[in-house]
Amino acid sequence: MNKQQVDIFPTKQGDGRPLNMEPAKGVLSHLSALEVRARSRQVQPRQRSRVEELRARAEALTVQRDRLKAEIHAHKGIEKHKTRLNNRGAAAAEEEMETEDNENEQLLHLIARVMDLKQLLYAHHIIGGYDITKTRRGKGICVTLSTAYEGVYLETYNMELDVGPTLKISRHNVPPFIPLGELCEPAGRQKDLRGFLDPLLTRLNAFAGRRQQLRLVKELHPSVTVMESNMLCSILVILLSTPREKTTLLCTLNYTDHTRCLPTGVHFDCEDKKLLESSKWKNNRKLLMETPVHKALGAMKNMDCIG
Amino acid sequence: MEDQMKSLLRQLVRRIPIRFLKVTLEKWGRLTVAQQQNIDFTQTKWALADELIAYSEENRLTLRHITELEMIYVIDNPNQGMWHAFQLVDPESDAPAVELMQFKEQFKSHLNELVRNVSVKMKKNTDEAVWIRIAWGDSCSRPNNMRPTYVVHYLQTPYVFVTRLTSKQKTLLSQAMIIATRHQAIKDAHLSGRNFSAIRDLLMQEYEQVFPAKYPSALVERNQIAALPNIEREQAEAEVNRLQMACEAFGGGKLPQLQSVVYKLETKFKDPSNQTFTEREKPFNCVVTFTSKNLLESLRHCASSGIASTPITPLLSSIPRRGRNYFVITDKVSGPSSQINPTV
Amino acid sequence: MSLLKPFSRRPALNTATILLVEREEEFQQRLAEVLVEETAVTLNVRLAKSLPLPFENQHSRPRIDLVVFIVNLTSELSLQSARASLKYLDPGYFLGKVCFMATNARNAAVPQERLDTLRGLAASLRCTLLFAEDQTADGATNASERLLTILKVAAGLVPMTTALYLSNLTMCTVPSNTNEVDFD
Amino acid sequence: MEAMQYLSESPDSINSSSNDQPVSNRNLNRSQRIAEKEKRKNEAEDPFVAAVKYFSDVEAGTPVMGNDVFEGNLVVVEKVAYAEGLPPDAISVMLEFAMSLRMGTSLCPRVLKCLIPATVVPQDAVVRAVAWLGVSKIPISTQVLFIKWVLTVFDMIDAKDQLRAIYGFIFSFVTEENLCPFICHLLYLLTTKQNVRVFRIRKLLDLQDRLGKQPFLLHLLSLYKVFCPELVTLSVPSRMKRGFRNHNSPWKSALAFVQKKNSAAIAPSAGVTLTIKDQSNRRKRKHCHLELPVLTCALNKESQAELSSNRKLVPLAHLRSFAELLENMHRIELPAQMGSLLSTSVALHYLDCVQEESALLRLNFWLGYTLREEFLFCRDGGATQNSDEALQFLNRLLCAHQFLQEGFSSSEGFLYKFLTVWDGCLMRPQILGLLSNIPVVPSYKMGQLLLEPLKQLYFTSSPFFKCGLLECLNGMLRNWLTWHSVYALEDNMDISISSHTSIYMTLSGLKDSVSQLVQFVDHLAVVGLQLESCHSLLLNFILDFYETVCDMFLKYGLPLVVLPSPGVFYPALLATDPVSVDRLAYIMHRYKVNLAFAKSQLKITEAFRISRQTFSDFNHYVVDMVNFLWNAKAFQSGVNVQLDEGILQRSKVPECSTSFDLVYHPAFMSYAIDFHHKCWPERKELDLSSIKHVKPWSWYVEYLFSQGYDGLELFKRTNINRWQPVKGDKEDSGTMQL
Repeated sequence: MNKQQVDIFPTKQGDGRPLNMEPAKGVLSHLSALEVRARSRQVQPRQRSRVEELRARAEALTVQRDRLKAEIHAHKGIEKHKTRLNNRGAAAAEEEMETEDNENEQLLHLIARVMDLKQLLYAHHIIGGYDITKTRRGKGICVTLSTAYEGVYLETYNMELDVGPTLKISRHNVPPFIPLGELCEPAGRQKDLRGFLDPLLTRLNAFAGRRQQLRLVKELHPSVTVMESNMLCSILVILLSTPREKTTLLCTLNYTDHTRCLPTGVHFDCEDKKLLESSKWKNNRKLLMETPVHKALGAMKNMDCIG
Repeated sequence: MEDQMKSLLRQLVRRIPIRFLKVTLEKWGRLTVAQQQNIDFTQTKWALADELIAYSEENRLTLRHITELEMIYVIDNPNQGMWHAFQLVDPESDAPAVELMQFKEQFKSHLNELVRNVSVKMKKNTDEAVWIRIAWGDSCSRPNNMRPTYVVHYLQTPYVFVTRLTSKQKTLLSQAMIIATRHQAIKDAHLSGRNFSAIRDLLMQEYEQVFPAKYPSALVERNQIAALPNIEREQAEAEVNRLQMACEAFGGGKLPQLQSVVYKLETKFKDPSNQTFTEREKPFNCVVTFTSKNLLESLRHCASSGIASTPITPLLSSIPRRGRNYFVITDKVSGPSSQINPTV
Repeated sequence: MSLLKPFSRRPALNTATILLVEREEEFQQRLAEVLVEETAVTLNVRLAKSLPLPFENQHSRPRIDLVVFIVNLTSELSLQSARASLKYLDPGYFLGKVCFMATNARNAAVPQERLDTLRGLAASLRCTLLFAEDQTADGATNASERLLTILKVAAGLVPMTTALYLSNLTMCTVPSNTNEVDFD
Repeated sequence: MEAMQYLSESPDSINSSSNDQPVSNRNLNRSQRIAEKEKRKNEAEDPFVAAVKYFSDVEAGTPVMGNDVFEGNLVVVEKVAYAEGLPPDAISVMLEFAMSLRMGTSLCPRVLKCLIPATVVPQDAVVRAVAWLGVSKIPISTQVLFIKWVLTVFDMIDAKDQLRAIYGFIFSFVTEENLCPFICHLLYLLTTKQNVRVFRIRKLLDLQDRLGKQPFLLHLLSLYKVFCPELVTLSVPSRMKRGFRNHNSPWKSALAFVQKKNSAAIAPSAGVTLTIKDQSNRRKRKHCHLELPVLTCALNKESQAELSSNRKLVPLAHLRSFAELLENMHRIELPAQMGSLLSTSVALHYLDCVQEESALLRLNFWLGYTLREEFLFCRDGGATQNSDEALQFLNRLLCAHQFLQEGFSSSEGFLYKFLTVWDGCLMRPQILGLLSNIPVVPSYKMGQLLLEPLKQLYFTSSPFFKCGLLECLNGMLRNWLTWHSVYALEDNMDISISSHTSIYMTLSGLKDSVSQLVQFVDHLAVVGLQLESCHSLLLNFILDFYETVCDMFLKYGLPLVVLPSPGVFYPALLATDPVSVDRLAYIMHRYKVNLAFAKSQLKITEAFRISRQTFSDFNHYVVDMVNFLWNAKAFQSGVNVQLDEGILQRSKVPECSTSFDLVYHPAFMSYAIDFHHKCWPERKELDLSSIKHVKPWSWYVEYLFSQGYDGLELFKRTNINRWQPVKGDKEDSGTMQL
C-alpha cells in the first residue's frame, strides 16, 4: 500500500498553478484497484463452467436421441399397422378380435392419417398450390406468393386477407404499381380466392420476369446501353450499335400486357431508313417479339447484327 | 434576372453547410477545376458567396444553372422542410403506359396553361424517381426562384411527394399531375414529415414486412439470446410471440424513420367522475401527438417489450399498414369503442 | 394462481438460484451474464418479466433462494408490475429472501414520490432495497456482486448467518424527511 | 438624428442584403474584389489600421448605399476578426461605431457579429455601449444581440468594477420584455451582496407575476436569496428546470477558432459556456459545467501592470503568490465563475481567510446546484457519470476540501442525498473521500442522515467496500477530533466546528456524536468480521480505526474512552497473522496509557469521569490477553468467552487448556519453530514445549520483540509488572483498580 504515501495535502506556498494533486489516490482508490484485480482473478478459472456447458450439451443430445428413438418406434408401429391394414383388406370384423392395446390402435390410426395429410400438403406445394396460413384464429389468412423466372426463385410477396362476408386485403407487401384493388374487387365480392390469386400471381411473375430480363441485359450485354426503363419494367429503350453499318439504332420495347414478360411492341429508330427495311432487321423485330430480350440480344450478337 | 440569380446563389450558399458545399459544387461541375481549387472554404459564407458569384459571372452561368445546383443539393439531402404525400386515384386505362417523355411535356404544358410565368425543371434520379422543381409566378410577376416547390413522383405508382406548397398552388399542381399521369383524382394521403425517405419507404413498402407463416420466421433465431448454460428465461415463448406480433404490426429490421403521428379525437368524453363533460352532446375534441426519433421502432419496442399490450390496437398498427400519420378518431355510431375514419 | 414457495424443493449441493424479475427485461439479462461468471458456487439465474411464473417449467425449475424485483424508477409501470407480482410469492420468501433493486434513481425524470413509494413498499415488507447504475458496465458488475453477497447468505452458503439475520441488518427504512428542511 | 433618416432609407435586414439595387451589387463585387486584393498582397501598409481608423472617425450620416470605401474597410475588419480576432482598441472602436448608429441601424448586427476579441474586451467600451442602449434608437433585436455578445465575452472583459457601478442602470432594462432574460443573466453575473435591494426584489417579483415563474427570474431571485435570505421570502424550488441559456451561438465557432489559434497566448474560457448557466443545451454538451473554468481573465501580465495602476480591484487571477494575495487582500475581485476558485490554491487561501462570506455564499450556491444537477438529477440517467470530467470535478472538490481541511456545507448536503441512492461503486474513492470530510453531525441527526444508508450499503457490499468505508469513517473521526482539538475553547466548552458551516456544539454534544460514531463502527466491525469470516484485510482496517479511538483522550484531549467489543477483540487476539495480534497489543497499551492519564486527571477535576464499567472491561481484556499469550491459560477466565470443555477436548490437543500461548499461537508458531532451530540447531526432532522453560521463554519473547513486534513489547512493559523466574510461567497482568 505504498500509494498512500502520495501527499494528501497541497503544497502550502500558494503558487497560482492549479493544484495538481490526486487526492483520490491513496487507500480508497487503491482498494478499488484491488477489488478490480480480485474480480479479474476470480473470472479467470472458466474451465469449470466450460465443463458444465459440455455437460449441458450432452444432456440435450441424449434427450434428442431419446426423442428420435421414440419417433422411429412410432414409425415402425405405423408401418406394421399399414401393412396389416393392407393385407387384411377392409375386414373390419377381426378388428374387434384384437383386444390388446385397442386405444393404441386408435392412436396409430390418427398418426397415420396426419402423416398422409402432411404428404398431401407437400404434394400440393409441389404442383404450385398457394401457401396459406390461418391467422387471428381463423378470422384471416396469410397468402405467400413466390415468383420465379426461368427456374430461378425471385421475390416472395405476402398478403393478409380478411375472410369476412367478402374478401378484404388487410395488408400486403406487393409493390404499389401492381393494381391490387381492381384485381381484388370482383373476386372479393363472391369470395373466389383463386379467381383473385391466379391473375395476381401471373402478373407478379410477369413483372418479376421482366425485371430479371432487364437485370440480365445489363449484366450480359455491356455493349448495349439501357436508355430508359421504369419501375414496372413496362418499357425498355436500348441503344444498339451495328458493327457492319457503323450506325447506332434505338430500340424501344413496349410491354403493354402486364401479364406477360414478352413485349407487345418493338420499334426501331435509325437515321438510315433502308437499314430498317432490311429483312435481317425484320427478323430481329420478330426475334425480340418472341424471345426474352436478353436471349434475343444474344442471338443478334451471334449473327453479329449488333456489337 | 441577373440579380435574381445572384440572390438565389447567395441563398444557396447560406443554406448549404460548408462540408456539403464542396462535393455539391463538384457534382454540379460548372466551375473549372482551377476555380474549385482556389475556393477558400474557411472564409465567411458572405465572402464565399461573393467569390462564387464572381466565378459564375466569369463562366457566363445563368439562372437555370443555379437552379440545377439547387436541385442537386436538394436531391442529395431531401430531409429538410415538410414533405406531404398525396395519392392519385382512379387511374385511366392507359395510366400504366405513361412514360417519362410524355409525362414531362404533358405536365409542363398543362401547368403552363394553368399559370403563365411558371418555370419547371425535371430531373430523373437513378432510382427511377422523377424530381420536379417548380418556381411559381403569376400572371403579372416573374417566377420566384427563391421559394420553389419540389415534387417527387415515381411513374406508375399512385404516390406523389410534395414540399413547400401553398394551398393555391396545390390545386394547380394536382390538376397538372392528374392529367399528366392519366388519373381522375388526387387525394391527401395524410402522411407528412421532415424525413423524405421515411415517407417514401413507408408508402412504397420499401421496408421489411413480417407475415405469419408456417415455418418459424427468421425473427426467432435472430432474437435468440446467447444461451449461457445456467441462465433460464421463464417466459421465453411468450416473449417470442410478443416479438412476432410486434414485427407483424410494425415490420422487421430497420424501419422508416417516421417522426410523429397525430390523432385527432372527436369522441364523446367519458368519465363517471366528471359529469359535466360526460353529459355534453357534442364530441370532445383533442389532439394527441406522438413524436420520436424513430416512432415505428419505438412503438415496436413498446409492443415487443410488453409495455404496450398485444394484440396491438389498430390505432397504432394502422400507421404502417395504411401508411399515414394523421388520424381522426370518432365514435362509432353503434357501440362505444372508437374507430378510425379516414375523414378530412 | 400458483404461489412460488421457498422450500418446495430440496436444495442442491453448493448451488444457489436467483430469480430476477424485471418488467423491461433490459438490465436483468446483463446482470445474469455477470452473475454466472461466479465460479465459487454453481449459480442458476432465472429471468422473468413478472410473476406468476408459467406452470409448464415448474419441474425444471430449481429451488429459488432469492427473488429480486428490478424496478426502473423512470417508469410507473415498472413499479406497479413489481407490486402486482408480490402476491404470487409465498410469505416464507419475505423472511429475507426477497429484495428490490432500483435503477435510474438519479435520473431527472424520476418523481420523488415514486422513489418514496418504493422505499415505503420495501420497508413495509422488511426487504432490502439496493440501488444500481444500470447504464455502466461497472455498475452492472457491482450490482451483481451485491446480489451475490445476499444470495449466498440466502442460499445458506455462508456459515453463521441466515437470510433473516442479514435482512434485519440491511432492511430498508423510510427516512422521516427531516433532512429535507436543513439541506435544501 | 441622422441615424433616424437613414433608418427610413435602408431596409433593416441582418446581412445587409440590400442588393436589389444594381448600384449596391456593383459595389459588392468591387468590395469582394477588394477582399481578393487584401488576401493577395500581405499587408505592405497595414490596411487594417486604416480600416479601424476609418470607422473611428467616419462622421455620422455617411451613406451606406454604394459606399465602396466603407464596404471595403468593413470587409477588411471582418477578415481580421474571423482570422485572428480584434485587438481591444479595435473592439472599442467598432463597438462605438455600431452602437452609435452613425451609419444607420442596418449595419449594427453585421458589425456586432464580427466583434471577436483576440485578447480582451476593454470595460469602458462595454460601459459606453450600454449607455448607448439608453439613448439611441436601436431596434430591439439588435439590443438583444448586443447583450448576448456581452454575455459571450463576459469573462474577457478586463474588469467588472465600472459595470458593477452601473448595476442599477442595467437593472432598469429588466422591464423590457424581450431583453429581460438576457439582462437577468448579465445581472446574475454582476450581482454582489450590496446590489441586493428591496426595491429590486420587489420589481423582479412583480415581473414574475407578469411573466410567470420564468427560470431566469427564479435564478436571479435565488441568487439574491443566497445573499440576503432575510429580504427574499419566496420559496425557491429545490430543483429549477434550467438555468440561463447559452447565447454564444453567433460567435461560438469563430470564437473557438480564434481562441484555438492564439491559445498559446492566453486560454480564456469560452465565455459563459462553462458556467452553470447553460443547462438548456446540455444535451449537446454533457457535463458542461463540470470542467472547471481556468481561472483567468484574459489579461497578460504587462497589460495588467498598467491596468492595475488605474484600477482599484485586482482580479484574483493575477495573484501568483501568497505574498501578492496578502497585500491585495482588501481589493480582490472575484471571477464570474465561482467554480474557478476551486482550481487554484491562492483562491483557496483567499477563501480560507476572507471574512465577508459573499464569496462563500456564491461558491456554495454554485457548488450545490452543480452537484445536484450533475449527480442527483442527471438528464441522461447517469450514463456518462464515470466520465473523466465527473471524476476530475470531484477530485478537485476533494483537493479543495483537504486544502481547507473542512467541507463545504453544500457538498455535505449533497452527500446525504447521494448516499440514499448510491450503488456503492460509482466514484467510490471520491465519494468516500468527501464523506470523511464532513463536519461533526449532531448525534440526533446522525442515525438517519449517515448511519442508516451506510449500514445498508456496508452489509450488502464486497469486503473491499467494507474496508473503504471503515477507512472513510476513520478519517471522519480523525477530522472531528482534530477540529475539536483545534477549536476547543477551554473557558466554556463551546466549540464552533468549522468557521463556514457554523454549527455550534457543546462538548457533550460532540462526545455524543463521537461515541455514537464509534459504536456504529464497532457494530459494523463485529458483524463484518462474522460475515466475511475474519477477513484479515478487514481486520486490519478495523484495528486502524481503533488505533484512532484508543488515543482520543491523550492525542485530541477528548475525555472519552470507548473499548472495542469482544467481537472485535477476540478475533484480533486469535488472528492467524502476527501483525494483527501485535497491533491489538499496541492498542491495548495505548488504552492503558489513556486510562492511566484519565485516572490522574480524575484526581484533579471531576470533569472526565470514565465509567467503572470501562475499567472493568479493560481489565478483563488485559487479563485474557496475558493469559492467552503468556500464561497459557486460554479460555479460562470465561468472562467474555465461555468455551465448553467438550469442544476443546474434541480438538484432540493434549492438555489444550494450558498449551495455548505465544509459542502455540497460530500466528507465532512459525517464529517458535524458527527460534527452536536457532536455539538448538543440533536437535533433530522438534519440541516446542521446551521453549516454555524459563530461560528459553525469556529469550523467545526477546526474539519476538527483536522481530519488530513493538506492540507486544509495549504491552508487556505497561501491563505485565512482576516477572518471577522462580515461579516459571506464572505472570500477573497489571490490571487497573479504581
